[in-house]
Amino acid sequence: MDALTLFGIFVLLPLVGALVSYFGKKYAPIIAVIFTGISGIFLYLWYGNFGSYTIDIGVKLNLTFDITTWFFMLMMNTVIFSSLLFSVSSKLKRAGGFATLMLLGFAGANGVLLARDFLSLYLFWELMSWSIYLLVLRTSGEYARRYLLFGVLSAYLLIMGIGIIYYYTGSFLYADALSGAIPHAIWPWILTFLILGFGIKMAIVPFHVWAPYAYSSEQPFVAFLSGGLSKLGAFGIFMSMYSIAGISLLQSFGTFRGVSLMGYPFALLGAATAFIGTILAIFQDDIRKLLAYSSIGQLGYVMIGLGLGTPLAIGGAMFHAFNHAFFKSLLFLGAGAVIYRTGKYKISEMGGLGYRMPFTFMFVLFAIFALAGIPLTSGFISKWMLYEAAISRKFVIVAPLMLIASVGAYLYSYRILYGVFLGQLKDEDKNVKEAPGPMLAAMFILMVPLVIFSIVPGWILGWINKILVENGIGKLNYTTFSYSSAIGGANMAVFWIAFILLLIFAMLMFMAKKARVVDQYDNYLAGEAPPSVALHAAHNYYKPLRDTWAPLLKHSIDRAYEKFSKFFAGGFYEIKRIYTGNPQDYAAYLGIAFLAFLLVGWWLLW
Amino acid sequence: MKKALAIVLAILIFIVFALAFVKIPFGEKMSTYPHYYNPITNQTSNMSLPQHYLTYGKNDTGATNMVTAIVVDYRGFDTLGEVTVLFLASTGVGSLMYVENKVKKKVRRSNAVVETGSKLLFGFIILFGAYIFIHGHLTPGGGFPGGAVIASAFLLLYLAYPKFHAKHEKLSVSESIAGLTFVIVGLIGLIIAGYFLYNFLPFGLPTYLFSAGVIPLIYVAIGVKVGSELTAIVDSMMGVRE
Amino acid sequence: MIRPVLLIALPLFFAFLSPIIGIWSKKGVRYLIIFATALNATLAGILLLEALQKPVFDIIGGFQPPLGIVLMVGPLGAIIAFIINLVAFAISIYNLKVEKEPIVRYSMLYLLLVMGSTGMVLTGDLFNLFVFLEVTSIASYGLAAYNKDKKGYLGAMKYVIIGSIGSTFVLLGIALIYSQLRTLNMLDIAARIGTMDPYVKIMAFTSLFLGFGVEAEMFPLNTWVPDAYDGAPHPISAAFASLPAKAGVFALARVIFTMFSFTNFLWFVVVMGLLTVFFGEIVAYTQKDLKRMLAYSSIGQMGMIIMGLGIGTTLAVEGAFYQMIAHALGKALLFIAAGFLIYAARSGKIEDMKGMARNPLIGIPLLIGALSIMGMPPFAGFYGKFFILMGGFSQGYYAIIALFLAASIVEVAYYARFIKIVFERGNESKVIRPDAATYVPLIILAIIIVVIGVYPKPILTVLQHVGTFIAGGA
Amino acid sequence: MIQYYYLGSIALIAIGMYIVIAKRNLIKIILGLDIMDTGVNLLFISIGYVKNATAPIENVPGPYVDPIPQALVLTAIVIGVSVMALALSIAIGIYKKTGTLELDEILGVKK
Repeated sequence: MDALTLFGIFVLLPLVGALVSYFGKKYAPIIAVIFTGISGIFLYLWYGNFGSYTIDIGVKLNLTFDITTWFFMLMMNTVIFSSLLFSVSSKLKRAGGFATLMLLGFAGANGVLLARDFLSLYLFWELMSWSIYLLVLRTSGEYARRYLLFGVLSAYLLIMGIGIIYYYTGSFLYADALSGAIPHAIWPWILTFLILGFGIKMAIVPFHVWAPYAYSSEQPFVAFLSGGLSKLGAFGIFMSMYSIAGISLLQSFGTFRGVSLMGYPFALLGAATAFIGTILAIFQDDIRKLLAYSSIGQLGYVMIGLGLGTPLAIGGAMFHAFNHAFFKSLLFLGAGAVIYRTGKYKISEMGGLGYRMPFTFMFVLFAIFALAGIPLTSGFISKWMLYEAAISRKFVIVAPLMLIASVGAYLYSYRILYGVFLGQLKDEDKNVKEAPGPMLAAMFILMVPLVIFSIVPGWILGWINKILVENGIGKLNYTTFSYSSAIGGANMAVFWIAFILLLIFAMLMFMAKKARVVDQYDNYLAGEAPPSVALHAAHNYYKPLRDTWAPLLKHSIDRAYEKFSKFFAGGFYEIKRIYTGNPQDYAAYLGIAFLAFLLVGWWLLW
Repeated sequence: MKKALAIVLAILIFIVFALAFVKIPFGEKMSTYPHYYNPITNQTSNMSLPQHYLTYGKNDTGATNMVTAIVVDYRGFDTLGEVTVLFLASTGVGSLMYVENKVKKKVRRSNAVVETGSKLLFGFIILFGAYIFIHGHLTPGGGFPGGAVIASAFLLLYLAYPKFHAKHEKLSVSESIAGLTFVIVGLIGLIIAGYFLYNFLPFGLPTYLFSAGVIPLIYVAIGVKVGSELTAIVDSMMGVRE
Repeated sequence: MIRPVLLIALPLFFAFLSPIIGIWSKKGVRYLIIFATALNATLAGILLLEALQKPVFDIIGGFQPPLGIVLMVGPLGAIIAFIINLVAFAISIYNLKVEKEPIVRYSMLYLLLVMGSTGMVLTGDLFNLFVFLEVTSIASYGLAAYNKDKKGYLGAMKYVIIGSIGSTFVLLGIALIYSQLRTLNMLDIAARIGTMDPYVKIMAFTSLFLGFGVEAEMFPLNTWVPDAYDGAPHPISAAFASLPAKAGVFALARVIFTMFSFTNFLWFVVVMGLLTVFFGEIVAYTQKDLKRMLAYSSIGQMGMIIMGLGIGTTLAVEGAFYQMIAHALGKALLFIAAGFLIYAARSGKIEDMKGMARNPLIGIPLLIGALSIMGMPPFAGFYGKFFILMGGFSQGYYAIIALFLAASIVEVAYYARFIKIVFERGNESKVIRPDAATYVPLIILAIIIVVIGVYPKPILTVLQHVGTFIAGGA
Repeated sequence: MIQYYYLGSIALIAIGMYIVIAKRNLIKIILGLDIMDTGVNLLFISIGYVKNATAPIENVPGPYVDPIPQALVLTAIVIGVSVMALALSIAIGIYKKTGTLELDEILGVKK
């Protein structure tokens, strides 16, 4: 394999695919699926075929294909493949444009993962960023604008970090950053800029306000955005902290209970993100918004793991990122299937769809288990690793926040489960059909890893271990079915055996007592017509909880940003008055500029 | 307020300029001028640029009037630009003063003395203008003053005969032909000698009318061009009369 | 083998020819202009290939410099000339949409505007530069007022006043230099600039810098920009942003690098560039009128270029030149698209253009142009911006770059607002399809933007010569 | 030695600047621009002056003054004339549209 092949398959091929599928019109999603499938096949074939290469397109792009890249590419490729597969039957308007932009985003994401110099990182980062912008623009210009402002802020924070490194080293290579040219005291600045820059893509607090809007766009795209692209933030933070800076440098800034003081604040930020995201998710009635806030919260966990920086924590973060890629895109696709069939977004307006869309229900159920971290799914293992990482170092703020967030995750997962799929079927949804085949196939593809890696977490822990070892962080103690840590660990084999036993027991119980299915109109209200709002409990769900939180929910970060921007825009109108429209004033400016320039020049000379 | 600012600004500008120009000697001998340097051959000459023109100008161009030699030959390209600028001005004024729906204005006839006098003078002024630009390489003057004099003859007609109207098409054709002459002369130089605006005709004897190669040719073209352009500007600004 | 002088002589020839042709056929003149600009662009392309081997000196009239005028075409000058002529070609197709009479004069003025801008880039003589500056600005004055409405006249008037003061300053700078060095050739001046009295030298620099700063839209000399752009016919707004502005900033680069080699003074240029960016972007945010917004955005972009020049490292100047190319292409595209949007919405206000860009023939080029201006890869604008930023960092201008980035966010904000409105749904019935004279130039420009953004190697190969340019070469 | 010629031409430039900034009439502003231009032209000529020298026409015996500034000023004058012509025709256009040449009124109407 040479540089051009690598670059060609993972970057140029999607770009070509983007061009081709634009003209594919109706068949664009199918073409795009084929293109992502090809790069997926190569990704599978080239495992272990690692190396670094340089591409010269006028500027030199340093690309490296290694286990970290491969691991993240795996998520990216699976998620986009199934998202595009889903979109085959979702009858999008202007499907050509959709497929094109998805593939552009995919190319950008692959580029970011391959990049080992800041120029190509920034190049692909921006490519990915504006593809998302245009994809959001398909739904709403206003949402897109909100996204773009934060996307650009993220890029500019990266630029600041990159620029400081460039000032000291004069090189864009990751590898040169540690050459010792950068003074020790400068590193915290660089890392802060880089981590915040990448963190915006992960929607960490307080830069999360774009996410609920962007995540309200077309579901196949949002699945890719939440499942795939947001992981680039995690990748970037991992790279900047543990590959560019390196763990020993981080440790040299002092430690707090064995955790670098450079990383700990970000772990706190992650905990805050997890907490705020989860709390806000609980109160959402719009399923897209709920999943969006949930996504924010879950990525907070990843941030915690990356911030804590112990092998267990990073391993947990990686594993959780991996899981999140699958279950969150599965959830978005599931929601997409429901929205596609019913045309409704509000949870309170749905209900009982589990009877009409049993397969979708089953897939979503798995995703929800994984999301909530219920044992038997891989989501449980990754969360467990993160808890252990926090608890083992006695972090009294991070660990409780995580636990609260985890409880919150149960609450909102249950809201989806109950509000959408259980409960009573609405009249208008009587004729809803099961989602079309490609959609089910897409969801199935995403569900498989969740199940497999819950049985044999060792496989994925093997890859993660390789990543950790390669970057000199440490290593995990794991076997095929379990992992162990200083304070415990988890053995999935035990869990599965217990589960199967329980399942058999439950089956027996179920068979022992005959259950009767109650029809909606098999009424227990004694002939009174029930008010429609009272019929379905998903209406005003968690009202007591919301009332409790009301004083806090009043303070919205969203509104703070709005005030901030209003304040600045007002200032802009003041500045505008310089351009008076009177040519004589302009002539006076010219004279004044001349004098000022001259005097500065003479003063410098003097 | 604005006036005060303007006065202060003007005074300050005066002061800073005065401060700079104190450093610049006035009326110095040419021998004190710095010597020029040829950036292509990387050689520093043993004389200053004006000295070179004054010493070798006659041989280089065949013109007696050194200003003309510089304007038309040494820096002929500037002059081409200059002609273009004037052409642009006439075109620009023409396009700005263009009226689609021509509203004709009432005008008054001027008296007989003015009419006869200007008729009488017209030919002489034209002749004088032609004299100026034809002898541009020998005496002070040249295409621009000559053209301006010719335009003034037309201006006189405009004043004397309010109904007088020079045909725009004719003016622009003469403008164009004169301009084309200039460019074509330049291109012929490029073809013959490899230098745009090369003086390819024989220089002849200095101080004679037929000397200095293409300079008189170009000056005639410039004279015609400037004359017709200025006339066109005047005509455009006058608007449509009846 | 192409002589650079042909790039100036041939347009002049065609311009002088067009009144004669115009007597028979007005349409013929329009196509003649397209032909002339296409020919010029081709010649400039060939010239670029030649200049890459070694700088081309075209001695005019057969007199060695500094006796005569010399055209000095290095790789950088050649590529700017090429881009100017290429954009001019694209805009000349859009010129077919201009219907106001007298169209023959309009075409001549346009061609001479192109010629003047090209001349400013090619010339190696300071006074000749002034002459071409004047050719450019007088053509611009005439074209700015061409619509013959009040807006056009006022814009042109402002342009005339500021522009004339600017050219007076240029002339003054030339006088100061001439008084001390007795020469007008740039390289001759450069070789002997050290012998000038330092006070006079700074004064000459200031005069030239401000004089060319008017064309280069530097703050606070850019005040004419919004009014002139707003009042001019649409193709001319596009041309203003890409031709005279680029020529002006190239002249500025000539002043900074070729003639004066100040090192301790350059930070002030950076500050001026920053102020230009800052005021341009912030005031653009407040605009409700599309063409005015683009005009102020143009100011911001030019400020970025000036900043790049002021930073003065190889990387930053390379970025500045890349940005010049990208901005010439991108802003021309946006102005052409703006012309279409205004035509379609029958109003210049952005809020009236709801959904007007939903036709892909206009929408996709528009997006490409806007993203390129915002500095997104893989479009042309990316490399310029990135290199300027990195150049700034390498000189330690942290605070300046941070402020610049803040201004860039403002830029993104108003472009996003604009895109949001023109792509909004719900006005489908009024969306019209652009005709060929509109979409052909748009597509030409968009393709070039994408190609040099995806594969910047050709441009960067040319720009590698920036080192010699900074050191004072051609 | 005090260079009166320089000072005179600089004064013209300053006066022109003052007129452009302070006077309210468009025609006056245009004239102000022309005065500035004239000032620079005079400055150019005085730079080329050589004491006790004559015009550089070679049928008169020398010494001659520097011929270059004269050639340049010739160009500069023509350019100045062209700018004036265009500025005046724009002023005519403004007058046609607004019926006034007072800048305040023109801009006042605009708002």
